[in-house]
Amino acid sequence: MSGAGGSPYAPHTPDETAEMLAAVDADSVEDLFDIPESVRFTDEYGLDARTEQETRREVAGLLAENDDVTEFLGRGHYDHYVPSLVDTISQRSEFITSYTQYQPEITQGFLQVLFEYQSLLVELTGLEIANCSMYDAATALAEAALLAKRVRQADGTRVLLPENTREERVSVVENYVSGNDLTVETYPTENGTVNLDALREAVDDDTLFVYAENPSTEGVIEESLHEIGALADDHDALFCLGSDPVALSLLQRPVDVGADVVVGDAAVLGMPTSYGMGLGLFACREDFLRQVPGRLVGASEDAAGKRAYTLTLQTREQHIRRERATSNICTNQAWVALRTAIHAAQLGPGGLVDLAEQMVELPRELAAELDDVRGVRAPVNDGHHFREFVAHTDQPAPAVAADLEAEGFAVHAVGDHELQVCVTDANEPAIPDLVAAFEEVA
Amino acid sequence: MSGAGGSPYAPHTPDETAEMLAAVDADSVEDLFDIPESVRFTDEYGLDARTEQETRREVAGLLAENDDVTEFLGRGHYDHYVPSLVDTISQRSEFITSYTQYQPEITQGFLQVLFEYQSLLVELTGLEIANCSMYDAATALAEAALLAKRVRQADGTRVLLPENTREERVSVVENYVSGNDLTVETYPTENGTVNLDALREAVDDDTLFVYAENPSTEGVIEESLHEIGALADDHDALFCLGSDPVALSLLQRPVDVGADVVVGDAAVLGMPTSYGMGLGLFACREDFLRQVPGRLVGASEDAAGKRAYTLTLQTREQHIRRERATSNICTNQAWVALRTAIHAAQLGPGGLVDLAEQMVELPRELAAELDDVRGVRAPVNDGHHFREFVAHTDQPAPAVAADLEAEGFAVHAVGDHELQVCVTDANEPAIPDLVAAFEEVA
Amino acid sequence: EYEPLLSEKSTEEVEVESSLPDDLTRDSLELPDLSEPELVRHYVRLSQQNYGVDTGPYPLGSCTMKYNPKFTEDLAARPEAAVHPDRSEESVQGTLGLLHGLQEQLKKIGGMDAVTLQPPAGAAGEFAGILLAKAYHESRGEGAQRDEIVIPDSAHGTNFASAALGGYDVVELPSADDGRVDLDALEAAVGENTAALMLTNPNTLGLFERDIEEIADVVHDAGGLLYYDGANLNALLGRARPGDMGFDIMHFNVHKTFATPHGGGGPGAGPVGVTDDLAEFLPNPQVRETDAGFEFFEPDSSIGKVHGFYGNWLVLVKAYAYIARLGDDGLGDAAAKAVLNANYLAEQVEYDVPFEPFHHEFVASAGDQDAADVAKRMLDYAVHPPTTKWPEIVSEALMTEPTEVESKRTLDQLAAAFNAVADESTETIESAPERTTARRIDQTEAARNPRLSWHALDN
Amino acid sequence: EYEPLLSEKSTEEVEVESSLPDDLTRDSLELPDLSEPELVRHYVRLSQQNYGVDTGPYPLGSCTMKYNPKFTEDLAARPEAAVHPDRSEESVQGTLGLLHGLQEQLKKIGGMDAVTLQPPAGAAGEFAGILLAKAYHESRGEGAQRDEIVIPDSAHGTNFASAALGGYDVVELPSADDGRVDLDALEAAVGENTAALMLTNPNTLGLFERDIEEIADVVHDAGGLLYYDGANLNALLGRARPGDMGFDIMHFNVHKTFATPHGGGGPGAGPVGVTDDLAEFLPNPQVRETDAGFEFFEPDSSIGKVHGFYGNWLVLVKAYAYIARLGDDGLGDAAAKAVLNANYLAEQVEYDVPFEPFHHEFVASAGDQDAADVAKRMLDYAVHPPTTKWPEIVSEALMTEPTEVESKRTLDQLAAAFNAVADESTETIESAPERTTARRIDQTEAARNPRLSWHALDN
Repeated sequence: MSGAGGSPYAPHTPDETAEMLAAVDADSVEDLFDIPESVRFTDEYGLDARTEQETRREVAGLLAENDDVTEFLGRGHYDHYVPSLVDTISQRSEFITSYTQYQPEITQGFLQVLFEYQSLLVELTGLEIANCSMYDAATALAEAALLAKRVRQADGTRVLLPENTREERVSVVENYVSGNDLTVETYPTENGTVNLDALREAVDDDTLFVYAENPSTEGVIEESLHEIGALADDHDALFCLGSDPVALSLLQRPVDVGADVVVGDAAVLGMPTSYGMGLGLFACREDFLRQVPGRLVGASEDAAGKRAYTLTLQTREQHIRRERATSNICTNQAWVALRTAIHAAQLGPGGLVDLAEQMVELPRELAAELDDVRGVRAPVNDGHHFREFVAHTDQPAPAVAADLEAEGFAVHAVGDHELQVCVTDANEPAIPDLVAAFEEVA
Repeated sequence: MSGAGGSPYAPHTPDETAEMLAAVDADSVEDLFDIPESVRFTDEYGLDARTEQETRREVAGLLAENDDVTEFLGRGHYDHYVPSLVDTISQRSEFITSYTQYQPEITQGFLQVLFEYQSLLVELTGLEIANCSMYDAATALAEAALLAKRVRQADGTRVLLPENTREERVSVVENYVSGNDLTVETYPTENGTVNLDALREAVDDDTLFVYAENPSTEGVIEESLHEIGALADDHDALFCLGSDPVALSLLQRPVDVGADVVVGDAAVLGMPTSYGMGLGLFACREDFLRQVPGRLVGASEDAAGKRAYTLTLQTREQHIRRERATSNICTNQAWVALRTAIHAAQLGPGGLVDLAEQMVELPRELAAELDDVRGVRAPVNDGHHFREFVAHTDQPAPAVAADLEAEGFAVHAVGDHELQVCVTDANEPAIPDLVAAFEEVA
Repeated sequence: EYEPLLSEKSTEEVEVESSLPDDLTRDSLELPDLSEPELVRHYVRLSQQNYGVDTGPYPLGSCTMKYNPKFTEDLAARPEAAVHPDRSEESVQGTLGLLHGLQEQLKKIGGMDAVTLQPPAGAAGEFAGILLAKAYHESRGEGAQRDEIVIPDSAHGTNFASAALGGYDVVELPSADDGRVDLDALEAAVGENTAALMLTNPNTLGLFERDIEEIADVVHDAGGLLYYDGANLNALLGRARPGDMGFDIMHFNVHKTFATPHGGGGPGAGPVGVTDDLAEFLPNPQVRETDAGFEFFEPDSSIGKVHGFYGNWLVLVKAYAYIARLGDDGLGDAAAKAVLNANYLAEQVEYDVPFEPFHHEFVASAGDQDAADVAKRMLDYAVHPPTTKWPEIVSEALMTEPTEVESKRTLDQLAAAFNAVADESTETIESAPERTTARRIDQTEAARNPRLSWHALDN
Repeated sequence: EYEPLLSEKSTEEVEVESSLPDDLTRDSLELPDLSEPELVRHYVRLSQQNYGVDTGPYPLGSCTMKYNPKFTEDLAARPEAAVHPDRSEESVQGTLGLLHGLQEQLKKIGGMDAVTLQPPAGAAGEFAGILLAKAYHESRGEGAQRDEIVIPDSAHGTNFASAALGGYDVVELPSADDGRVDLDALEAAVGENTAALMLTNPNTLGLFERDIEEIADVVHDAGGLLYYDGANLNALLGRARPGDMGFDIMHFNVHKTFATPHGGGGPGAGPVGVTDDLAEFLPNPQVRETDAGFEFFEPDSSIGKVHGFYGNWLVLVKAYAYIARLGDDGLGDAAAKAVLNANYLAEQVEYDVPFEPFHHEFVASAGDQDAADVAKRMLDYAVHPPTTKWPEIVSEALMTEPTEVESKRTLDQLAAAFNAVADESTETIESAPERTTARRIDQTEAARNPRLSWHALDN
């Protein structure tokens, strides 16, 4: 334990500091700072130092101010049980304390896992290319719109999103395209999914990009993907599908419905609920290879002829192409991608399909149970659901949600009389208690 | 994810199982069991299988039945803050999933850490030999008594322990020496420490082994160690000192007071309170080398002339010497020793001394505060304390302890009107609340 | 030699059966199917083929590869931290309290008036800053007019890309002979079209922009804003604050300055600080403290969102804990030791270091050697090499940042590696590395024939 | 090549200053003084020089090196599990409930009537069992008379040492030609002096003692008790129970059968099961369930304590969780696959396996080769070798237990390693290993000149 009174993580003993100062011919460390007096900071931040023990206690105490509530929340951020080995492996020093793999000869381990992650997404989407992460679903969607701008031959300025897209995502897309003379518009949805007639009317030759989700933000499985894809194709617009690795394990393959790009939050595998911290899934058709944003890991050979992995096509990236890069992204979500890859590998193909099927059955069952509660009707939307559904409450929904929270359950109030409820393997054991709470308060 | 319906950790696919059965010329796995029908178990245990998620939830739920109580408990099991890096390192697969180092060429890592642990104890005790663990303080003490039997030239049958030794430890020693015609007796203590006059009377030439503790079970620092050592020496008895790595960082060096053996619980560093799970510290004089129980790691060289470590002097051990072994121990507490070594290294010599000094100051301060509480007198014993002290309560102590527990604090009731209170860096922040609770209930 | 257990060879195809109608589901899924014991071995072995800060020195210039304290991981893993972003504000007071606390810490450290924690990385922070500058100018009716961002040629690539993403034209500013901003060139470059100047200080050569006050005046006089790229903030902790130098907007790289782990390339976080003038434009939402507790609010003229939720929450937890642990003393000492280490190491290294006085990093020149080859050869000495061939102002640049966590002994080892390579022949360094798990990897082949998934390997 | 950062060379001596009188304190303390970043690198590098189940196959016969599930570590690390042993029974109902649950699980698996969890290791379990046998005979007035424990020559060394620790004379029982207990020899060995027969079943050759019922009759008829060494219980899960075979006392090795990690040599746990006749002697305390919850009680004629508190609690947590996870199906399948794996591997290995039908492990003979050299050479093929030169009934024994967690592919790799070595020359294997971090280590020098601490290295 060195560094008393200074950084606990600087190993210098006083003797060593003196020796090093002598070596650089300085009397004091301050002599090494070439900062004009006029901008020198001579005050203190007013931040007290703490021991590790004190810091742990204090921060843990702060976090403990969060109420212990069972979450039936979804709408773009989901909780599945994360097996322990994901923590064990991802916390290994060699993974978590490494940097971007600019020296592939000594970072084959991480590169190979990222290659596994890309391969997982390629299999799930049927598209040929997946990058090794964007920040989250919202920024991945925004990057997809920008990709459309780069790859589309003809002009086109309209970015179309379904009207039930979370407003936060719409805002992110608007910000990302704001420098590119694109406009973001929403098109009508119905019954939780795309209103195909309305979309048909909305799409024109100025349409650059059509986005749809499967399942939708309201948890409904989209049944018109082929038609949406064809519609976009007819107008030479990119068809971007929003989904996630669990849903993609069961639902129609994006490539089969004409999707050009797939985005979403891949952290539904690998991470517990993390207040929205995600993993931007980004996969696309091979044609767009040179225009893909973000990092790509490729297979190659080393000088001994052995299989080896490396970051590749880096000339697309900011550190080389600067203002002509395909994106400004540098630090991404690599470690989350590693966790996602491990979680998916732990489930295996059979486990993924089983988990996804459970996500079809659980909302079906819970909706039926809630439908039996006086004052509740569920699901509001027709069709098949995935993880979540909207329920109607005779009482005002915000009041019901508040009462449920007082009982220890969190649900979304999404309308005056609409709640949205999300059920997965993570909160499933609490279903009986939730139903009982509904009976109490609804 | 393989093994559905069987062991989740057996990787065999049905195809592989079939292939392997064919290779061994068996129709079914059952054919490989050569168990007579008459002793075949054809029933079921009645144990349901669970998923990892279900098991975690269930076991975590069971553990959560433990009340959240702030412990001011000691008497042989102590809690110090364990830095996070201890968990990070000790949970590394290569350490925790390895076996005893019978192949030193591929287990240099663990061997080196055990060598560090031995070296720590050698420095702390001043004795030349430390083994790489016994189970706990009680079995280490028992093994010390058996060592005395082996190394003593003349006969001698009496094992003397201070009367304030925990009765559990006395019982363990009695069991361990029961096959060796030794008798275990206790000698009087006074003021929490050795009653030297009484000990002088108790010791005779039939005395094989004299044990004393520093600090004592009552938390008092022993001031007569030299005299006790001389007394044992005069009668050719072994002097065994009980202590722990934190106390030894500050208090008199065992070698300087004539101790022949040092025992204790070394897990005061490295482990949180673990319901008594410990780490038997065992150090002794070089003379006893060939009679030491347990494993020893020694330095040597490999074929390339490089420093290398290996288990050594294994001819003392059960797997080679069988009934003439120095102990029956095989599996020991190696991983706990690793944690202890890491924790000690994290503190460094300065940190160890500082922590130990804190263990002198905290009970002094807390005793003074409790002494100010009406109906409480503390400390009962004179002298200096380490971590803990006995307090007198005017009310019956068991009732006071029960009332304190209801307030969320655990202390020992050690007599009709005596409580024992242990304070360390781990519970220090709760001192004001404890004092307030005392004011409430005492 | 590890033959990966998990690979394109270990896939199994499973048929998809579902209660859904067939036309809503896929037919099959083909992925590796390994047992947990096999998986653990696979990943443990892979990890052993990966270099991290915990295995050795990592002096990548501009990357600030510090030791990552382990206790912050424990805090981020606490179950209380695992909350959904749509929880009611009342029920996540701990989360909001921590976010507010980090905002306050960063305000003090940056000398800024307000901070947003939403950007999930440094480049995202830059982009948020660009959007803030744009909103500011638009609010003054100068949005269309101010369509240029000025950036020194030595700046990080993200600066250029972020400006472009915001729709700005980039005006590149050539460095002066001393490696710093050329004031005359700056005067010439800025004007009524200037939205902002983006500046790293100390710059990527490790040099403090001594003329920072004049620079600020020039930019401000022209009506532009001054943006601080926080990549090199580690050098200034306790000694100077961007806010005091005249910067209007800045981002922090918590994975650099505040030791949240880089995780193989992320996640990081790129909080952005601004002066009062710009606070009204900050992303939605901000956290504030009221008598009733912590709450979100939307800044009056918010630019909206730059992340779907609240950024990389778990990374922010670690940053908060790190700052709380170090405090004034620790942070100030971190900068001191980082600068001392860079100076000491440079002194031991035989390669020429053309620009000084540098601070936390220095850029040596490999001279006649190819810097990339030098780096590859350094791998053979079991250390991570510096950043190479950048900034271009130094030929065959070796951009070296040891950070404060390296001991003198380790710095001596690093210097020995530099110096050993300096004496080696072109043939030797061109064929390096020889002692690593993988030998030199063919980048050209990887790019010419991109194989980006198992599916591509099957063919 | 890692030169350890922490070693005898990195010590610093600090003077001890204290508020205590000088004569109560030591003068100084000299130990390594490294910063946390240096320590972490030191231990990460050391760990990379260590082989574990998570890095490769570990077919050590009689050691049952299974995969250790990671979730059990998380459970043992829960703060609720960190309790002091002197907590009131009412306030640790979770702990008592778990202990009770594990007792019940083990009773079912062993076919026993009562179980103590106190012994902290297998050998400690044996010793507890010896004490129980002694208490039993003493209660019948035969304590002095029955002063012998009969043990087959192929038994684990701990059996002999534990019996001796209990003060018993050991009567060694030679094996019959088929590798099992020789019934005639047994009849001759047991009698009125016999306290117990200690038996491993399947024995260390992997053979099931088919005559177990006759064995039990012989021992019981002589007034002795039958002790089951649980080291090889993994072979019998779901298929046979010691209690059903006539055993009176048994121990479990949870670090073998129930996959709690070996941790480089411990901690393990050695719970002991007994029949009703012996339950009154069990160590103090036992846990029982009442209407009011769980409580401790002292068995009527308890032998007292074999551990200072309640044994290795955190290990017991992991064992309980493992059993709960697997249940009947998983446990039964574990035995099935363990036996299949041993049989399959033996079939692939060219070395002769003289005794069969074996179950979860087999003992091959290295023939003309030295088994210890064979093991060293196997290290060069990146696998862990089997246990060597034991049991002595097989010359140059290679005692091999792959456990159920190895895949066919790994078994094939293991077999390839065996077979490669089988074909190699004496010179080659005597100079092995060549490809490991350390080359062959000089054991003789280590024992002749014991250097057991840094202090010894200074000299």
